[in-house]
Amino acid sequence: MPTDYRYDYSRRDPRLPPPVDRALEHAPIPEDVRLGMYRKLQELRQFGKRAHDLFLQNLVKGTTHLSLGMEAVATGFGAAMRPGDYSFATYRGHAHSLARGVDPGAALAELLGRENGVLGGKGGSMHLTDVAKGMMGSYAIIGAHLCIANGAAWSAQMRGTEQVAVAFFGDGTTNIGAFHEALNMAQVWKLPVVFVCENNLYMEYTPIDLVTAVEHPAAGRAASYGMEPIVVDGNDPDAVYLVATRVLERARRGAGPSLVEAITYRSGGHSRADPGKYRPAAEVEAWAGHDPIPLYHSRLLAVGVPEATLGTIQREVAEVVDAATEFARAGREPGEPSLLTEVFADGGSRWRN
Amino acid sequence: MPTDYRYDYSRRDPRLPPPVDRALEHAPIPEDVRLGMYRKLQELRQFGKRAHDLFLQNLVKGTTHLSLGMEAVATGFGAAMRPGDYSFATYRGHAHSLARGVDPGAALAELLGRENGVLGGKGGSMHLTDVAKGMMGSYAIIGAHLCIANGAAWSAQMRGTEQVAVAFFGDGTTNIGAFHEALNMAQVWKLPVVFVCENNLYMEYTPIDLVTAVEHPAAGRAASYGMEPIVVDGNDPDAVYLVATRVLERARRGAGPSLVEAITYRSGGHSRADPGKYRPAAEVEAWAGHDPIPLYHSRLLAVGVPEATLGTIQREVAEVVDAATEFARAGREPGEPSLLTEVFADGGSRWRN
Amino acid sequence: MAELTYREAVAHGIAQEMRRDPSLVMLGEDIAAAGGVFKTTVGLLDEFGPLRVRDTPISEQAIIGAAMGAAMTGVPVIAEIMFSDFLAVCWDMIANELAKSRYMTNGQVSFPMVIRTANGGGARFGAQHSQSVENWAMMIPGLKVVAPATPVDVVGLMAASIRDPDPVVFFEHKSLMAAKGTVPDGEVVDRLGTARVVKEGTDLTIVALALMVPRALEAAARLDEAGISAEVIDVRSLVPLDAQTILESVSRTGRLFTVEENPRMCGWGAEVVSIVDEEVFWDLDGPSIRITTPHIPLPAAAALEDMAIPGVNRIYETILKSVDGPGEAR
Amino acid sequence: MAELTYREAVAHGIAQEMRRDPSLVMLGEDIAAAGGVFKTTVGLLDEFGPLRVRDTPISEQAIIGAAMGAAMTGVPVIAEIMFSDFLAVCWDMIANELAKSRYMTNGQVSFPMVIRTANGGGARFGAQHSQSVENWAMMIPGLKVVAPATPVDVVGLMAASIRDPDPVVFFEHKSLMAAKGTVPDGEVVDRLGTARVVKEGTDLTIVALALMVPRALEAAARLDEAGISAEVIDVRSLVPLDAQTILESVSRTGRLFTVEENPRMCGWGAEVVSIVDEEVFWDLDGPSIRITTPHIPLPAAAALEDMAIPGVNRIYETILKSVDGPGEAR
Ligand SMILES: Cc1ncc(C[n+]2csc(CCOP(=O)(O)OP(=O)(O)O)c2C)c(N)n1
Ligand SMILES: Cc1ncc(C[n+]2csc(CCOP(=O)(O)OP(=O)(O)O)c2C)c(N)n1
Ligand SMILES: [Mg+2]
Ligand SMILES: [Mg+2]
Repeated sequence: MPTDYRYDYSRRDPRLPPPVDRALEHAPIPEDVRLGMYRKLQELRQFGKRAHDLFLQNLVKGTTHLSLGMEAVATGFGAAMRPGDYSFATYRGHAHSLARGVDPGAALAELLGRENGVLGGKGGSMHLTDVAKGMMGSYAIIGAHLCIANGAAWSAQMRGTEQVAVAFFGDGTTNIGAFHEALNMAQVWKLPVVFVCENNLYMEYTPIDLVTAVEHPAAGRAASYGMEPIVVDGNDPDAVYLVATRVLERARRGAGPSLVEAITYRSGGHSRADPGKYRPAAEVEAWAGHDPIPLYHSRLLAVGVPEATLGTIQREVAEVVDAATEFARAGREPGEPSLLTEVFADGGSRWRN
Repeated sequence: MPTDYRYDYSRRDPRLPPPVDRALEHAPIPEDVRLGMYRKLQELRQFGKRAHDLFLQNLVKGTTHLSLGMEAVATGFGAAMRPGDYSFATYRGHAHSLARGVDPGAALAELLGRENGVLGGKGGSMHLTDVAKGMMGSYAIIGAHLCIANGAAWSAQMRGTEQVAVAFFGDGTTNIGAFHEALNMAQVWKLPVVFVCENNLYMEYTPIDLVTAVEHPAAGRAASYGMEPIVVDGNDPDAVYLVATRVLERARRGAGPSLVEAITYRSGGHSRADPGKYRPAAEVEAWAGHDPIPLYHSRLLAVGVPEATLGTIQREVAEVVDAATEFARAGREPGEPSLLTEVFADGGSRWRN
Repeated sequence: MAELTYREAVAHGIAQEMRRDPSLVMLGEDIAAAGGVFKTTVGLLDEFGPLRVRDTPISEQAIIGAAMGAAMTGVPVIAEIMFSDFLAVCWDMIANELAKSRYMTNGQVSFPMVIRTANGGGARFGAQHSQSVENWAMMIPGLKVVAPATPVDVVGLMAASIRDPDPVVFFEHKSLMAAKGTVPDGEVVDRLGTARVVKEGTDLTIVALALMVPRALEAAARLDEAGISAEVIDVRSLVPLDAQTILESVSRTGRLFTVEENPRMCGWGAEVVSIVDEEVFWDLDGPSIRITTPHIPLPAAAALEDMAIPGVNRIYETILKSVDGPGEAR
Repeated sequence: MAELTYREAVAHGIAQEMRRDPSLVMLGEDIAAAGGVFKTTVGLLDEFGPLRVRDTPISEQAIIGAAMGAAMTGVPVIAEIMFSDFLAVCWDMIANELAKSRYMTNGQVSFPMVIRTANGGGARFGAQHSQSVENWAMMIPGLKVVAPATPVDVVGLMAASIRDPDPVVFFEHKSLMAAKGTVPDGEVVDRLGTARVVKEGTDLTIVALALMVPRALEAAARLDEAGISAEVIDVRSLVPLDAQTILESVSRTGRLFTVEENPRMCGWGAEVVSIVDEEVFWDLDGPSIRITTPHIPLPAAAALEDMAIPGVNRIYETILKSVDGPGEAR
């Protein structure tokens, strides 16, 4: 039986990006916030590219999942969140970590499996965590962290702190059971939690629409949980920032959870050295034309930021990422002692006397 | 801290049954089908009461979950299904088993843990199964069987047999992850499967509305799976039969899955000797006035069936249930040999040489 | 001193700790208004109110996730999973997330939480509501595992589990719910990782857990009559494991028998045998014997279930045969 | 005779069976168009088409359920769970439904299905993508459990698993994917429940599984040089377990060493030790020793992961020390 052409996913009709919303030029976003977002975008992009290079140099072992092309979601939310808020991410968690202020050097060192990594090398690329920064963890098995984010939100609710928990996840994650359980409980308990689906159109190598009963994997399910269906251009930092501000405020004042679907696209592969060939060339190309960095660059020029300011930011970030790389490469391999630490809260791993 | 009155669930506002739909008197349902449904209703009711008596006599050990008051759902679907169709039920599976023609004696013997039980005593009250009758099992852990029903439907689709799989489950089951996974996959694969939620307003001892984000635990989620929201009076056999006929036909012709929410009520407790005291008295009373048996009795009289015909059916069923009881009580306790059989397909349980 | 049932001891132990620590909360299906399907949480809603004792939807993954997220942000939690069989429904949350997150984050997160669950057979509930799954938890690094056999141990080990900064899976045995015992007045706090010699003996050591403890004791009494002096150890806590108490006893008696309710393969007793074998082999006077449920799902019928789970007779006969057996003669 | 990698052997074995049985189907995440994330199913979509080789949503419970429902209605199925760690996400389906339904229904339903999954460490994926969880499956009555170490065993045991009328959990080791070996032309069909003596020896017996087999062999070669003759057994199938081959070997050599990739507690090796202890105790010349990953989650960093998982050196040193040790002197 010859394979139906539809199973060569690269030959399907391309799914195109939305047009840039020019009206956002007039959005009420202070310039310092915008410049901060531009800096963050640059940091996430340059960090991601560096991680990719180091992977190709075989310095990042195992696997790594980059957010190249998807940086605006982490950026917009990162800018809207408060320091005490909680972030929960997937294996694709570098951008979300940096967006909360995790040190790029410690993050890169973790990818390299070094002792000076943010997890001492024990967690690796898929598990970046920095509790001091509100980055409560990157979880590599689909679904669980939505439930855990609920718990952090429940705790904030009980402690009356106005903290909000935000869980980031992919389109593919909307089809796992834990998604359903988490969203229902969040609404029933009116938890201060925001669920952010980064819909990059692919669940690994499979187009999301081929495995999902509705067009919008997240927004199309919002009504099941008494939530508003929210779809946003995930490549536009301003658009994301505005939505983030709104849903965070809602959560903070006790009005309950929200579900946001941010449409975006990976410019690279799913992980490691995946060339992403299962995607139509026209699609990859169209989304390259909707990349958040040139998009936001133009936006800032349009609202009057001088080109030179942006150039300076780019160069400053480049220095930061170079320094981070130095820091990471200079780290030692973790040694025997740390192997058996931190299984239990006494610091060790003793399971018997 | 004194407990909020809302946590004495028996003091909440009662949730009332829908009015009887008198128009259904004119539904195009042949009289023999109606008389068959009346007989089945009687069988399910009398069987349920007998099981309850035997439980109180300590002859049914462990636990048992009855469908008293809820018989019209199993009856309506049972009448609409074809012999080759597949049924999948929960621990509350007696009615669904009998509705597919499982022998009441073998079912009762199983409840009594006897060798002549339909499972030889190995499964017990929560696991009634009779593959020869299309009763593909009763599953006691919430959620799983919706996924398994998909598989039977997938198999029918591949084999091109026009069989349909029907999964029955409670309102509480709509909040578990497997529900979500099953419904999504069913729609994506256009499986000939029907999901039937028996919404009896309670998840065990907790009112379903207190733990569910939407008013209709099933129908309120249908849109998430590209399905039509269907709510039916689950205490009216004709209403259930009509809906069942429609969704089964839809599945059979390849148009895909459906989700039906049948509103009903347990007249008794959740399991064992639960008196169901967590429910408002007015609610219990109102639903007693909407019991499927008097409802259908009146319906049949209204459409011209003589009282005597119904009386005869009742008595015939009473004899069947008495004979079933005799059969069950006469069964022997299963013996040592059967303990170690049927773990594996060779009939035994050897896990080593 | 009060005489409590095992079931009452659960609520008693929880109440003691909720009074002590006002931040301690609990959640689970039907635990609040209904007091739990095993009536182990009766009275807690009334005393501590609906914000600290919460009914949940049937969403075990969400339950464990809520507990984890709260615990890692400073709120200690008791989560109930109604039957231990249902741990399977949220096994990813427990085995992959809860157990591993501290290690993966190099100690950045802590989970002061207890997962309580009704475990074990004897209630004629059939294969999906009767399992003894202590080994499921024991095999996952990062979890602590407790299974008390008496009311006083329920209270003391519950307190210890709640005060422990690590996640503890706390197995309450369904067939012990009605068992009675005295519990001292005032605060009762025990220690995890301590086994108890519940009967001293010199000829052989029986290691048992939960429901198997009273059965082992009864078998030991009959062995006494037969002139065989059996020591009986109640393991109480599988992780941390009090290996010293077991090793010391077996070194002295020279023989080990485990009594396990779980189906045989990879039960906790296998681990105990392998530790004993590795560490005190030269003190052994004969093979270590495991008395377990056969490697089958549990049947529902009373007659069958009673044959499956180790009973006093089987324990007694197995031991008697083994110490009289041809091995010894050699 | 063809030289195949372990990874190619998977597709080769499946293709052999899909050609034989036109009703056999498979499903899983990214198995069709992408050929699997480990490239173990490359070419199957092209040969057998999208109706027999299906990509699924990320819905592991629905995947196992679909396989179960199809299998019980006469369609044999191969289901892939991408990483064995994810078995936890659908553990209820596997441990409570799939494994128990035949028994509970007294044999009314059969599940001719295979759950394939990538297992084990060494790939620096960290704690949630690296576990060796053969014991998770072994401890559940009703499941069969297979873990091949070589390409030819992948093909032969895959065929045997597919033809077996019971559910088989088939563990494919991530760190063996690139290993090469010859596979005979024509149909290759092996038998479940047969271990293989991969190296004969007289002084002691090493029992190993999957990735631990080549390491045990290498350690045994070094022991040979040190004048110690080790027999190495590749268990291949944990359920059914070829206890005879193990017992016969240990009876002959007098010493047992298990090499397990799993964290220590309740590993398959504990079960093997307990069987050996119970049945051939009097033939033992010293303690049985288990060489395992410590009881910790697996770390991601290469340096740490290599310390955690038993390597040739650790196997060699442990055995050397143990056979020279004070015990022997006694
Ligand atoms: C429960 C589970 N199943 C499968 C996987 C393997 N897996 C890792 S990433 C991925 C695709 C996820 O897609 P999506 O949620 O869209 O996130 P994206 O990678 O696109 O950001 C899959 C299937 C997993 N990690 N967890
Ligand atoms: C996964 C799981 N969690 C909890 C239970 C315990 N339990 C048995 S019945 C029940 C309530 C089910 O409510 P619903 O789905 O409405 O069905 P009903 O009993 O009302 O028919 C619960 C919580 C279970 N069997 N499985
Ligand atoms: Mg995606
Ligand atoms: Mg209900």
